[in-house]
Amino acid sequence: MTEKKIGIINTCLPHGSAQGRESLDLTLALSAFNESLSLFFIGDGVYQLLAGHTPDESLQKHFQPLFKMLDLYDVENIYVCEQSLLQRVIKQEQLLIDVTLLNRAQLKSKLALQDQLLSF
Amino acid sequence: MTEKKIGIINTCLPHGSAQGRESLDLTLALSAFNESLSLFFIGDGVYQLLAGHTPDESLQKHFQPLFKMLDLYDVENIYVCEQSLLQRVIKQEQLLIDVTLLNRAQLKSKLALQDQLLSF
Amino acid sequence: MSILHTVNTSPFQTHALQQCLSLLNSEDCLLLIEDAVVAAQAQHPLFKELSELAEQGRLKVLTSDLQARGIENRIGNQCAYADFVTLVTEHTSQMAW
Amino acid sequence: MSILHTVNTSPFQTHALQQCLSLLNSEDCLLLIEDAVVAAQAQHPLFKELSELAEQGRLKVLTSDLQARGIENRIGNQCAYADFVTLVTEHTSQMAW
Amino acid sequence: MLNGSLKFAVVVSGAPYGTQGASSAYQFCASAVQAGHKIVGVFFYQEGVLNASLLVSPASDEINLPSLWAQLATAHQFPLEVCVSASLRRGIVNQVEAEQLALAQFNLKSPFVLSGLGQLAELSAGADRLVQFK
Amino acid sequence: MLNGSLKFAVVVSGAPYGTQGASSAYQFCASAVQAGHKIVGVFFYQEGVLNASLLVSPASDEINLPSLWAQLATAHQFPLEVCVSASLRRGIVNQVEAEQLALAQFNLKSPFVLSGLGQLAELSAGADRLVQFK
Repeated sequence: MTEKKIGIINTCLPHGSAQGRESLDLTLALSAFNESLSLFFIGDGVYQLLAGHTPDESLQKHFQPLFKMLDLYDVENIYVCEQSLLQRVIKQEQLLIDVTLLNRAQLKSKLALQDQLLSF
Repeated sequence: MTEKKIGIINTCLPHGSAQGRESLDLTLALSAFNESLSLFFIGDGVYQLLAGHTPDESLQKHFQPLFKMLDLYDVENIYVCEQSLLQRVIKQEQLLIDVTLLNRAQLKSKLALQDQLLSF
Repeated sequence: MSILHTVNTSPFQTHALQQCLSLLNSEDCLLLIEDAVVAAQAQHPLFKELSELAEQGRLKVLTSDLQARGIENRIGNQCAYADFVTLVTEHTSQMAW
Repeated sequence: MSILHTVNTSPFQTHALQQCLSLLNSEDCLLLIEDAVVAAQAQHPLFKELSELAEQGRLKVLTSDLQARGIENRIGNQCAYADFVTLVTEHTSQMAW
Repeated sequence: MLNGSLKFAVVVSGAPYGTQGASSAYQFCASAVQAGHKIVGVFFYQEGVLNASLLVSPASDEINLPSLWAQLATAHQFPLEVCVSASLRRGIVNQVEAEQLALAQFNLKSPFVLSGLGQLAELSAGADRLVQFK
Repeated sequence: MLNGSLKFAVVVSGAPYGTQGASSAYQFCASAVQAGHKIVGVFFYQEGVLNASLLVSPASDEINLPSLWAQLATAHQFPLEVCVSASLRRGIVNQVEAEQLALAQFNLKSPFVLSGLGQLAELSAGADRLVQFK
């Protein structure tokens, strides 16, 4: 049995909900068991990767540094929606980690390749 | 001290969340202590009043009959957004109880008259 | 390889339906559940796009959630939970918006 | 008699901001908190309407929620929780969208 | 009261974890008392009742919102009222209710108290401002 | 297996009360087993962990979702796995964790079990289909 391709889709802003933090927890944990993970950041999900979160004053957990662990854990398929960045006036250089930008058509193709999807 | 005018604003569909049910619980309870309640149904909130909910098969509580209690409890200021009904192809005759339709400008004026607001 | 997309929020409340439609592949199917069933009844900006999907047989609406809210779908095929299960078996993956 | 409207969700995720703006009285004030602070930074369909509100001094943005997300507001006055408390005292009522 | 201080009633509808609203409510209350205002009470409704759980156990580098509420309320002597019917549906139970329901455990944290919606009416009547957090 | 029956893993991210997702997930699971499919396990994450509470006590005319899950899982012999880290943050604690955290009470209902995210990886690997409910 070949390993299943799992796509993890992030659509929410950080801190207003725990979606981003719990998606990252799950990603890091799954990476120990599955080497075919792909992460997608679409819509407001791109804010997860915008460098410079300082959530201490709003009493939220500062989980952004954990994104640096993705590289150590060999999670390399990190896809960001190009259009979502444009709409939010965010440049690729402002992102915390290396990512692959995809347009709408490319995103659709990549999503279709996954065996299982989890969204946050 | 004159009694405070409390506006209770309903914006959600029934059953997908407990907003409608818990708003109605709160309204009926407050009505025993405050005779200056006004209810507002705007946006998807108008579906709360659309007659004919049958939520048993979806395992949700059938709270719609409790709307009939509003009259018994002398809650008479029940305002529904006219535009929201139009958009949802709902006629006033399809509503479970007697209500007053308000246009956008009238709604704004009524909301401004309240001393306290609670939204669901 | 095709995806069953499930949307559970109203197009008047969230942008989930819009985001879903913008990433729908031509083989994918859309199932409206919970509060999203109103998208098959009300007049909203995405109704035309949904209607086209319905004409292709790619729009499903959960019956019990329509009934719970006392509404009837104007577009899409009604389906029961048993059909929902079958839809999952017929697609590679499922995406919960 | 005026209302302090608080919105806590992103205009890309929900229609709360749009609904709020459609019911805003000319004396009312809008405070963006939590995820809604992005409305003062990103390019979205309601940005122009928000800008007009900002020019009238009726748009506030909670600083700690901007900082949490690493963004800067392009419109509206930043405010701290102490200012939020003052805003509540200056208005008759508050509406949480 | 001096320099225009007001009485606030606060309604919390959001859970202590998962969404930010309850944490925003806590910060608002802390700022209000610091500015010299009085909190007449905080009413926990809907998912907000989960703020009253004794069993919330975050990691050591995270805030414990139920504990923060308890400290603030004790220091500034305001009640933390938790809607009993919203609580039972969501698994928040005090010792008395647990006995009546024949449950061997309970989880309501002190000084949170279970109370009815009438208590919200009382807070509303006694407050100059009502503020809601979702 | 006969007539194309498949193995399902189900992820539940929604609370048992307040939003409908967990109830939808339960109905999906009940229909799946009725159609002859196998549930390899249900994984409760985020607000979903609240489905595992022993203390959820709805009125008699309402469903008790934790009890319904327990019955379905027992009848069809599939595990109800509850993410331990998501649980502790939200006040869901079993007896062992309660002792370690020096809590006098606990609230995890049987046969729900606290487990790690590795368990989700195992369910995912062993399933033909993964379905998520929010």
